[in-house]
Amino acid sequence: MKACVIVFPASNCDRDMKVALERSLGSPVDMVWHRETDLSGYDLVTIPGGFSYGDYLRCGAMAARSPIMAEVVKHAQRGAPVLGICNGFQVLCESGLLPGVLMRNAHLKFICKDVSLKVENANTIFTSGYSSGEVVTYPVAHHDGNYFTDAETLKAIEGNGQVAFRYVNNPNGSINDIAGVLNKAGNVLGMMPHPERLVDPLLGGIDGKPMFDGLVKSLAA
Amino acid sequence: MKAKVHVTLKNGVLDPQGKAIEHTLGSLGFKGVKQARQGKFIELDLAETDADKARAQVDEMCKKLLANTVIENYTIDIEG
Amino acid sequence: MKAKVHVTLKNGVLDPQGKAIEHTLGSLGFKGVKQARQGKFIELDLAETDADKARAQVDEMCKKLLANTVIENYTIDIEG
Amino acid sequence: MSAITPEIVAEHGLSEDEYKMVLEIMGREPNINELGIFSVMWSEHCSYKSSKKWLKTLPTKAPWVICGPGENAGIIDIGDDDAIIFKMESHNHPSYIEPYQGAATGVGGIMRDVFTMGARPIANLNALRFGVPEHPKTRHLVHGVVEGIGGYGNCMGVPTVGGEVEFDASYDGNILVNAMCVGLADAKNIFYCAAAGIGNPVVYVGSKTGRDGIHGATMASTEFTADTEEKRPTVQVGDPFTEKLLLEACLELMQTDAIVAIQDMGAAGLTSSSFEMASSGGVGIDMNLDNVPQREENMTPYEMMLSESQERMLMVLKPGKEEMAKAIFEKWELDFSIIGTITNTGRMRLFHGGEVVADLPINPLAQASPEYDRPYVPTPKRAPLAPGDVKAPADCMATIKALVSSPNGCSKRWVWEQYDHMVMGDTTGLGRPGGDAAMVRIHGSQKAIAMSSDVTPRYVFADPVEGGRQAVAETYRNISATGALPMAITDNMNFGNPQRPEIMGQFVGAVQGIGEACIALDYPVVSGNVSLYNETNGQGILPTPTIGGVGVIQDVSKAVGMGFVAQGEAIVLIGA
Ligand SMILES: Nc1ncnc2c1ncn2[C@@H]1O[C@H](COP(=O)(O)OP(=O)(O)O)[C@@H](O)[C@H]1O
Repeated sequence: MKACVIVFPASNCDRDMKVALERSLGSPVDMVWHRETDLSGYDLVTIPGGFSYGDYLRCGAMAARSPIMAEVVKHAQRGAPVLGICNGFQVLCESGLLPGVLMRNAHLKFICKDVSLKVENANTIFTSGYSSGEVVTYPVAHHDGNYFTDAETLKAIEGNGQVAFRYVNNPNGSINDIAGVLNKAGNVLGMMPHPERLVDPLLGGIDGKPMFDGLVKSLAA
Repeated sequence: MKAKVHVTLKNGVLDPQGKAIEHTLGSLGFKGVKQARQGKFIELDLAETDADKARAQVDEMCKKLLANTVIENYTIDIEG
Repeated sequence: MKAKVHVTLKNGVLDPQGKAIEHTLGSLGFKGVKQARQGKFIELDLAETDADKARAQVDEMCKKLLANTVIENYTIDIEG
Repeated sequence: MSAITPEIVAEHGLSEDEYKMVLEIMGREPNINELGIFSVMWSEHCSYKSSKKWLKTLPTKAPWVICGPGENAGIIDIGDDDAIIFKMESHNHPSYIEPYQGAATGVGGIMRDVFTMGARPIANLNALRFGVPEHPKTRHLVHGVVEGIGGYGNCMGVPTVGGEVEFDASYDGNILVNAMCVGLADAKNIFYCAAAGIGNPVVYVGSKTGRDGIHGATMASTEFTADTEEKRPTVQVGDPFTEKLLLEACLELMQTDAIVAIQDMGAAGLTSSSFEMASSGGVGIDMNLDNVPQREENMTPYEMMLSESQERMLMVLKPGKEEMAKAIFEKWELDFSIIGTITNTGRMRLFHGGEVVADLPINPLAQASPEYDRPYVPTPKRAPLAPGDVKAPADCMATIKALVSSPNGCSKRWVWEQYDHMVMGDTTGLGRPGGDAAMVRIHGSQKAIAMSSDVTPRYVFADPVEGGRQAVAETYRNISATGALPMAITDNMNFGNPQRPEIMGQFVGAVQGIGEACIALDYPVVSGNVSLYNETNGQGILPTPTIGGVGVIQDVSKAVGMGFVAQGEAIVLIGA
């Protein structure tokens, strides 16, 4: 399996993502600069956290319009997996690959801490390392993680099993406590919490590791 | 020409910043603020000299970048 | 009454957001955007019914909270 | 151009004697550009004129010290060709005027000091002091400062892992914002500021220059009227996005052999960076200000030389490397402009519109900056309290509750949860904020560094020598409590007006105490910063020499945290 991490100006969890993926994959993961225009060699495309374009205007808005995103959209339309974490989630929403938007946290403050998450749907290529209903600990670190959609969309994503993760104690005001969301086809996942930050016992836990292990296994199958 | 663009949240969309303003104004002792909503105000300085063309251009810019039309409305004023 | 407040950066103050917008518009193929500046637009819904009093109140709010007068200017419009 | 009147000289903060020195060095009356350059180069901030004499007494050497004070930051060797580059710096006054931007640009500035030497920043710390919580300005200041530090550091993707927050009435009108940055470099690939190579190009990179933070001479230049404030913002706005690009572009260029010397444009921007580079290298520079990337129209040479616009760097390249370097900066979408040439004249010559607008001798100006031996009175020793004078609390539980819920004693979680303290994936679980010292792993290894910033200003106030010692010892204890070996410190001396002998006495005492502790602990000072005149209406702050310590642990899996881990374990008290 071949995976890559897309790098926008001021992405800053790009290395974290690469390290976590390589740990589970056992082979090198490429970094792809946002001006490149070819993703055909990759099975898995990931969009890391950070502050692409300084989070100016709207988080993820400018990154969503860069050349590489047209390729990410094509990749997703082929049914291939795309994972966006934190800023990556914001970029995926802005690009239209995922429903909804991420607004300023309800208490307006940046928040960085471990939170408990409930795995809502373990029947996806991203979450197969967990069981549905399992509660895991992931760190969050964001200013704009307050997920919002209109009522109709919300009903649809809830009905289709598109909610992948839910906060146990909502840290940011997200509607229905949604922490991670899938597209309808289930091959695109965006989430605010950072599984890639908890893949090494030294860093405080390994609850994020099953996500990458599971992903590698599903894609190998 | 100059274009002034207002980008505001659609009705019904939660506005955390507006809520916080309401709240803080209240605690600063300002009574009677029934609602606050925060939007963006973007001023563009354009090379274009024809008002209609400028407006069409800015409309494109709003759709492509300046506003997220899922949650936001925008208005454009063109000035000489 | 309704108050519309525009908060903009003073002229010489660096506007990183405006700069980034300018840049991205350029790379999206919009030529001729000489400058972009981003400010805030705040709409307040007030219980006050007297326009002058409303204006005075909002002016206070701007000084105390809505604008940072070290780097920002503000204007107030009061509507019926 | 108007002749230089005594008023103009005074506006530039130069004393009569200092101006006499200026005339002597120049051999003629300076023009306004030259005067402006003297004024910033000889400011307390750039010249350390009140503190130099005492700072020289600090121990700065050890076998593991690669570079002590004098460069942008200090450097220690932690083995395996890993060098740790770190420094602390204050941004007190700007943060009081505009807390968000003041604190943000403080963080941006200290990070540039570290990456300009070739290090990737891997940890930030911040030591904050505010007035009492009840003071009407405190809430606003705390909110803005914390948000500004987070805003900048989070966007840069550098974890903010530690610091201090303290409240005391002496900071009501004068808060302290001290930011520390720790970076990791390849010990074989470190960059210094000494310019060299006659004919080599001098290159400007980063953001454009605006009229930010230009002081003085408001009357001297006629075009400024009522809208001066509008034109010359006293507060700089930080642009962390651009700084992140600047960091990546600089580190990318540093992987090549193109750079001869590099210096960030901090306080006094283009002036101090160009003079320091030329002076350290013993060369001259011809600079063409027409080539300086400008944000505003019609900027004058005076404005360009004194601007404090952020996110800019100056470097000297090897000949023939310009195109390659330019391509890197263009990839990162940053300005790149050749603005000068190294000469053998020993002079700084500035050109603008085809004319020479300043012509100054470099060494006399940079090295002959005034140095004062300010009068001081040592702080009188106080008699120790008799134990009987301190009453035992009637209710221990109530006292404990009062202590742990007091603003200074309570958990600072509400602060550090607003900072991304885990980004980069090397902050260890035990080394997250909240413990004794922060711990960040050296990427890809088992090694980690431990960091802590400490000072107890009321101790320093009561007894500057003891208080200085204590601050050093506290960082040492915090670092060693994790299992790491403390290696070196940076200091940030925040004091009141040095022209008052009792304040100068506090300074002298604290420096003495810090020096003694460093010698006793084999724990040298490798960098630092001095912030004087921290007072309002004659009321000085508590003397606050913040110490930032760095240590190393070879195997981070052996590090210890401060939490009790199991029931039934013995609790042992050690030490005096
Ligand atoms: N401004 C701050 N930024 C980041 N971390 C902080 C800040 N203030 C305090 N902390 C963290 O909170 C913990 C407790 O701080 P402090 O009370 O100063 O500790 P101690 O007195 O034990 O050295 C430390 O881990 C410290 O790094």
